[in-house]
Amino acid sequence: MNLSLLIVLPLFTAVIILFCKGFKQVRAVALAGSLAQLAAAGWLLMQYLNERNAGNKSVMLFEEKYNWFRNLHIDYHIGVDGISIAMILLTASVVVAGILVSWTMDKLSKEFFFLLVLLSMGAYGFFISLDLFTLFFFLEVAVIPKFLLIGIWGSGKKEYSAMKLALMLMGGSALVFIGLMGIYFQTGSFDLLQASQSHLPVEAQKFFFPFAFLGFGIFAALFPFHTWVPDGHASAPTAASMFLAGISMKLGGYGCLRVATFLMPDAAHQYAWIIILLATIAIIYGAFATMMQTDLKYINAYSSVSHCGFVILGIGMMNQTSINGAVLQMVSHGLMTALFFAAIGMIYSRTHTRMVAQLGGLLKVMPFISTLFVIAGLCSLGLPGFSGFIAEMTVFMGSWQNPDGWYRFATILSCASIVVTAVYILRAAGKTVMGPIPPEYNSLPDAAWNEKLAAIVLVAGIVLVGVAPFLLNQLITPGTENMMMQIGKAITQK
Amino acid sequence: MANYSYIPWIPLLPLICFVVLGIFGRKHIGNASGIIGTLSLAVSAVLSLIAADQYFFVDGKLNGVYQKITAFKYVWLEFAPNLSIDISIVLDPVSVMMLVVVTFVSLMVHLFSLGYMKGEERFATYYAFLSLFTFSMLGLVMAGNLFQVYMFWELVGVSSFLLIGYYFEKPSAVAASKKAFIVTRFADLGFLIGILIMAFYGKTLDISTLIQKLTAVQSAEYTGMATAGFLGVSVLTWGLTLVFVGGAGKSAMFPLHIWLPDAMEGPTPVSALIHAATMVVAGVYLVARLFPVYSIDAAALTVVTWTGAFSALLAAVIACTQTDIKRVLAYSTMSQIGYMMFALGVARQGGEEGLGYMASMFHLFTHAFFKSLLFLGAGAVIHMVHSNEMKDMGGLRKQMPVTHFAFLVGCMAIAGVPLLSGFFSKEEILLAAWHSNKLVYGVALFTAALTAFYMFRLYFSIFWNKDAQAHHADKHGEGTMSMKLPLIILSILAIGAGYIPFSHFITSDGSVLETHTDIVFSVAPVVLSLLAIALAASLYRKQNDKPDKIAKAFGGLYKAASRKFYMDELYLFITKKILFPFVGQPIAWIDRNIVDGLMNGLASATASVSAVIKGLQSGKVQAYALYFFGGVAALAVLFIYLWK
Amino acid sequence: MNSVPISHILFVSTALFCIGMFGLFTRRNMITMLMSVELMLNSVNINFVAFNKYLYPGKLDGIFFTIFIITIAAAEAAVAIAIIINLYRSHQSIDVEDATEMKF
Amino acid sequence: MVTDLLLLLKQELLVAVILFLLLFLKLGRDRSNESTLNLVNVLLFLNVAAGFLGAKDGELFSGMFHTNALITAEKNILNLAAWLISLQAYAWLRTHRHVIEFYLLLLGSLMGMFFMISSGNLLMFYLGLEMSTIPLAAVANFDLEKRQSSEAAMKMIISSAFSSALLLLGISFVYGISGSISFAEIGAGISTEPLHILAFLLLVSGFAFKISAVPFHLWTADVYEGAPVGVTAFLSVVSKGAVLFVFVSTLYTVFKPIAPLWYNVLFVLSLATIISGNLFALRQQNIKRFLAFSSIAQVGFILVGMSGSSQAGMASVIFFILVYVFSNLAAFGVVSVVSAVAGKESIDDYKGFYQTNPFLSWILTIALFSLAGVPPTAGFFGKFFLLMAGTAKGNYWLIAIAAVNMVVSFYYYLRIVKAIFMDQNETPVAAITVPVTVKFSLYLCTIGIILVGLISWIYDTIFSLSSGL
Repeated sequence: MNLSLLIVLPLFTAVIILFCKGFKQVRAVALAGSLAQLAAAGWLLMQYLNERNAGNKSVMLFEEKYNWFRNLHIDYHIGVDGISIAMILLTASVVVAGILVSWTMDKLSKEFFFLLVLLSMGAYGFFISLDLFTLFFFLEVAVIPKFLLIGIWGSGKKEYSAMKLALMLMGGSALVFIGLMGIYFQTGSFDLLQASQSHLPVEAQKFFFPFAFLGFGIFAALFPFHTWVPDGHASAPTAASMFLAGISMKLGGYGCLRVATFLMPDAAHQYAWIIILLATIAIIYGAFATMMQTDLKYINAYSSVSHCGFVILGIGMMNQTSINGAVLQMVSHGLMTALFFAAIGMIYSRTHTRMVAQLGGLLKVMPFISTLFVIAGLCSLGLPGFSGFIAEMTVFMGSWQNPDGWYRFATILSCASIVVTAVYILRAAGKTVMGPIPPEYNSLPDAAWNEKLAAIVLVAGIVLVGVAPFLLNQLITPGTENMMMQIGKAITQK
Repeated sequence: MANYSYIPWIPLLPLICFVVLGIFGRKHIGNASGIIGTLSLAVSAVLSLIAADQYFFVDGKLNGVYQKITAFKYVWLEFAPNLSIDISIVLDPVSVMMLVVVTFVSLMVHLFSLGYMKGEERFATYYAFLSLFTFSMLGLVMAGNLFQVYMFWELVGVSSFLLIGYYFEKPSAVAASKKAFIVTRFADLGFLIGILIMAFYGKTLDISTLIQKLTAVQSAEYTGMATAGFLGVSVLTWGLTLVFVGGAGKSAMFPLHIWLPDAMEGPTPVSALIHAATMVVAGVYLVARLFPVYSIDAAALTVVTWTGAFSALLAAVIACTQTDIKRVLAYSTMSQIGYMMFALGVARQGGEEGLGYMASMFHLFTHAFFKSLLFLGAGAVIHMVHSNEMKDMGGLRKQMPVTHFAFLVGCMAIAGVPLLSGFFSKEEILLAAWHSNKLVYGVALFTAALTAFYMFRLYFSIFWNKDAQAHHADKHGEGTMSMKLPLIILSILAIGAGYIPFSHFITSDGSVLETHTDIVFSVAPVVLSLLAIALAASLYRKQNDKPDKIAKAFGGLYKAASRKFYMDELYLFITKKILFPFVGQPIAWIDRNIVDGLMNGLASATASVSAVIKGLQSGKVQAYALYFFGGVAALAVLFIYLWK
Repeated sequence: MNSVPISHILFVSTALFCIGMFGLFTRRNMITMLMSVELMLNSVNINFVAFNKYLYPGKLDGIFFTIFIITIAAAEAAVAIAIIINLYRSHQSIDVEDATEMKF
Repeated sequence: MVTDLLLLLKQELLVAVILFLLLFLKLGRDRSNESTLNLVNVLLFLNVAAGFLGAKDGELFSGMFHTNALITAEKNILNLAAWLISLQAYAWLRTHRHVIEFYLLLLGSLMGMFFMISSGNLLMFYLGLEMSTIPLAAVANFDLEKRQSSEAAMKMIISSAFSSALLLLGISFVYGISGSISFAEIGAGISTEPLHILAFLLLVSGFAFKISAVPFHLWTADVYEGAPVGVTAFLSVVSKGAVLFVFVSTLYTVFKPIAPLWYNVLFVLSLATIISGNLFALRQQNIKRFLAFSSIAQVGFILVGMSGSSQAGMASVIFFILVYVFSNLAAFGVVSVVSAVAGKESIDDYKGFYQTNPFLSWILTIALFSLAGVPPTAGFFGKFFLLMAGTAKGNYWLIAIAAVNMVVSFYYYLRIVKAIFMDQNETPVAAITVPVTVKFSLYLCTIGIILVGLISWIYDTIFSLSSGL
């Protein structure tokens, strides 16, 4: 199929939104657009599976390549493999959910939905581009909408958070930029596949890998550059939080994998211990920090730090299984955390507080929302049947395959985090949805149709991945295998 | 291989039931959901009976040895070539036995709940959770893959969490459910790492393959695990011990038992199902599944033995001092599971050595019936009295004859009174202990006596002690037929289950093991039990002050025991006083102030620098000209003299 | 005539330039500052003429340049004085120190 | 011969014709400002359009004046910028007494720039430079009754006089060294002896003064703040652009022999410029002054690109100037309207701006994003290409510092966006009715901002015109 559709659709939607009259039209258009994206993503999946079943073994499918800036060897080059498709599906579903959740956002609705759609466009573009320039282009496209979404529609100390987020992410992309420059001038092209073929000299890799990896790492909340996550998520409006945690943190993980590790495997292998160290710190530290939070959004934000640590850990361990796990974790965390934020948003919109201490017994008055909350919680503490379990176990299994004693230690620590996770999730759930209900909440309504729909989209994803992981696994495995061929070379040379 | 294609329906029916009730139950189905749940479970109970019949009597045996039959297998999540989570259904004597036990007890509980839970607001939800639990438990017992075990392990954990927290508006219930989940989760961490070790060295997650590989002594995997060591202990021992830790958590072995008593916050039928008959024996079951592997590693088995023995004793002692009837039962459960554990611990693979294994399974089987019977009886009592405390009871035998009879049967069975089921299984255990380790035997014997004592203390103080008070004359009397029926059925089983020639069906190596109960041996335990019962009778049959005197006499010990030897306080201290203030809060603080402070510091530093240098822009045009010239001069110096 | 070596002339021009620059840096009166600039320009003129006369007598580039410099200096001075007058209207002073409203 | 002359001098002659027309207008009976302004805008548009017709390479006056496709393109860019500025000045000038004088001075300076760009020797270059500077000083004073305006003009004329004195000293040295003032010949004689370096540095300081590179930038902020917005726009875009064109071509052709030297000079200058530009921009309260410092930082980035000293280097510089014309003029356009109508020039006045003026807010926001270099605006492409060209030398630390500074620059651009969209304000600037011409120019700028980057043939054509070392 024509991949550019994934960029054109949101763009088109955004333009129409600009010419819409009134709040109802705007949201209708936005929803229609997002559904179209979802449909396109689904269709893409079908096409992809057909191609693969037809025995198409090429690394990337549906490639398109046009010269863009001839003299600088910058092309418009797009294509997908299983990993990108998984990410695209994730994005599409989160976008639909996000727009549904913000169905009643009537403050500056036109701008709001415009920015949401723009953000989604950035994500799609990022995931499908095979040219580092376009990749970087879309990476940055996605930053500004976040800034405005948080700053305008946010709550709390929103300006501060928005500024912090924008600056840290821009810092990240500045580092990425240097990495890209290095790759470009070492391999003479921005083309990802070409660059992966022409093997960078190890010295150059050792210089540029940290830039690229840290740069993307900031997007993926790599310790100690994760501090934009709590503030940003906490201040953002619900949909924006969902997009931030569900999509844009994945840009980072994807970049770490697809650009940094894939193109500079030798350096990645040499620096693996640092990556793993940081990831383990993030996991444990994030978990404990979460345990101390009192604001639901902060709880989820810090737990995101901890969970994205698994992604980094999986990448750092550098074997087939662990990288599979990293990708699975990205998808899983995307869906799960989006659901979590959606639930929190629904609760907040009714009770007007996110403080755990002030909530209680919501299961009595809003069973649906509370169930969502519990589902999200259980998924995040890795309950079988939900996606979280699959992803984390794959990461653990993969990490354990790494015979080095210290890596074993790191793995054990990371495993220990599942206990801490259980602690904070249950504390939050126990206080929020269970226990005696404060009288003032006794007459609160349960979820409205749009909220239910949004939730169902996400829960469906979570459960599908959790109950039939083999589907997703088969989808991503060819991609990861192809990466492992690169990385494996590097490792065996040592 | 014979046709077992209907087997998957046994777990699937409850699952479907859960989904349907969970989604539509509350709004659309309502009170009918109880019936639906019960019926669907009845079907799977029947199916499992058929399966048992087919397996044990038709085609389970292959030249005299019961085979493992894989009824269903699907590669669910492939980590790496031949390292994958398979969803599989494996039939072997143990799993079939568990199949029957689970479905049957669960059925009884479903039935009982029809009356017990009548009029609850979240009636449908309750049945949904029950179905979920049944499904998970069935998946657990039939699992053929270590990781599959872990998955369903977690699932039973969560369904127990949900059911304990069923009365979610009671803070105590919420706390108990959290405690149960977190403590078991902590244990599961051990299990998980154990699995990782096993998988890495055994190069497989499939249980039977793993057993094959590791029991073949010259195999690369075995030598690998036996030789590779950590902290001077072989990896094999580490793996097995860690797996056992998981089991200990679920089976409430010391020191991970603290969640079990609190779990009694859940509805009593739930306690009967989950915290007496099925889930809590999962640990025993797990060890039994991996028994061939355990049996080649003495160290791990020693751990199992002593954990079991100590838990049995400790629980029994505590049980003597509790006043909440459900807690007494909870501790007795813990104690009985301790029995099963050390029975496994003293056993070895194959032949006479395998007696303990058989005994343990046997006890598991009988215990399931009489313990659930006891719980349901207690449930009936509580249903009537609306209290768990002994002091609110007494003299109930008139009002509730059926319950009285059932409870008595249960007590006698667990106390090991001859000719009841408990007697036979316990005898086997004691025998096994006697053959392998006299000290364990002593502990077991003493515990048996204690068991008899506290059970009859319970019995007498419920049904005799004082005379009936007025408030007991409750309108809904002893409860509906649906509550009495299970009691009766279970009583029959509690009596009869012992006469099954268990050793013909379930042994460590699948071949028949001839057992003989010699009277001489069983004299000691029986006499002790009877004495204990007599003592209990003398103390509690009529109201008197002897118990308090005795309590005084024991003094500190009694107090410590009644406070459960301060285990809860210890845990609370570790979490609330050490973990939160000394790990959690510092990290949270560091994150806000140091890590984040760095980021903000960068910004403010830049700002201050710009404030410092603002003087350059003095607004005096002459100064500008001066700087201009200075710039030229500086560049000239730099490039003419310094930077050639 | 030729007895004067070029170095002398260059010395003069350099001195002139420095004097001009010194004046520009130190004098407060804008008109004086303007004059100082003129001094600097003239020193450059001397340079041009000297180079032309001594080193490259063949062509007249230097001389021409000088003429243009003089012209432009005049224009510059005209505009500058106009501006200064206008500034005097608003500030009632032509002290450069008084015209430092905009800074930092 | 005559046709040659006409063709080669086409753009200069056009400007001259307009100048004369305006003179006659001035002498003739006075007419309403509106009609005059409309007429001028039409004329300027014709001027822009005509610039694209019938270009021809060649030289005149024995090499003093030369022109080629690249130079024509550069002049077109300047024409375009001048036209846009005049469109935007509408709001300010329609009430002004001396409209025509304003244009006389402005166009005079523009013509000076044209000659400077086409200059084939130092004399012509000097003439063009002065001819472009002196009228600007006068026009900086165009708000005759404003104290700040005249202060700005004074600072500008004195500083520029001083700088041209140093420049002339440098020229005289060059003349002394090489015995010639034509670019073609002085290149041969120049080497890295101390005197040569000094002469070169003096020349560079002349350029650096005009493009306001640190430490020769100090006049910039004050003048930008004091001068009328239209003039500020002209200063920051047109005159800066013109000098940059000359600077890059001079370095790449005339001073080719000492390329290693001027690479280091550019290295130092660019770092100093970026850093101090950013540091000062951080703390500004007046939006014009803020834009002044931001433009200084931009120049720093341009110098980075220039240091690439390859064909891509020159192309990226010229491309960025084009981008910069659109971005900066969009920003100045909004600022000028606001200051002309509401008389507000402080950043705090922009708080809650979006509530009352969504259109202007969006334009300003897009412009700022383009200046900050956020995709999909052209600014992103411009910055990317500049840094890319700079990296070609393999000096990654330079790029690293530049990239970090991009983050800093982000902060202050976003600060204004924050003020516009997020900050609460009881009394935001009242809703402004934007004159149609201004609106038109703003639309043009926005379209430019969005399309110039995405449509690659623009860059490709510039690339094909430009040349490396």
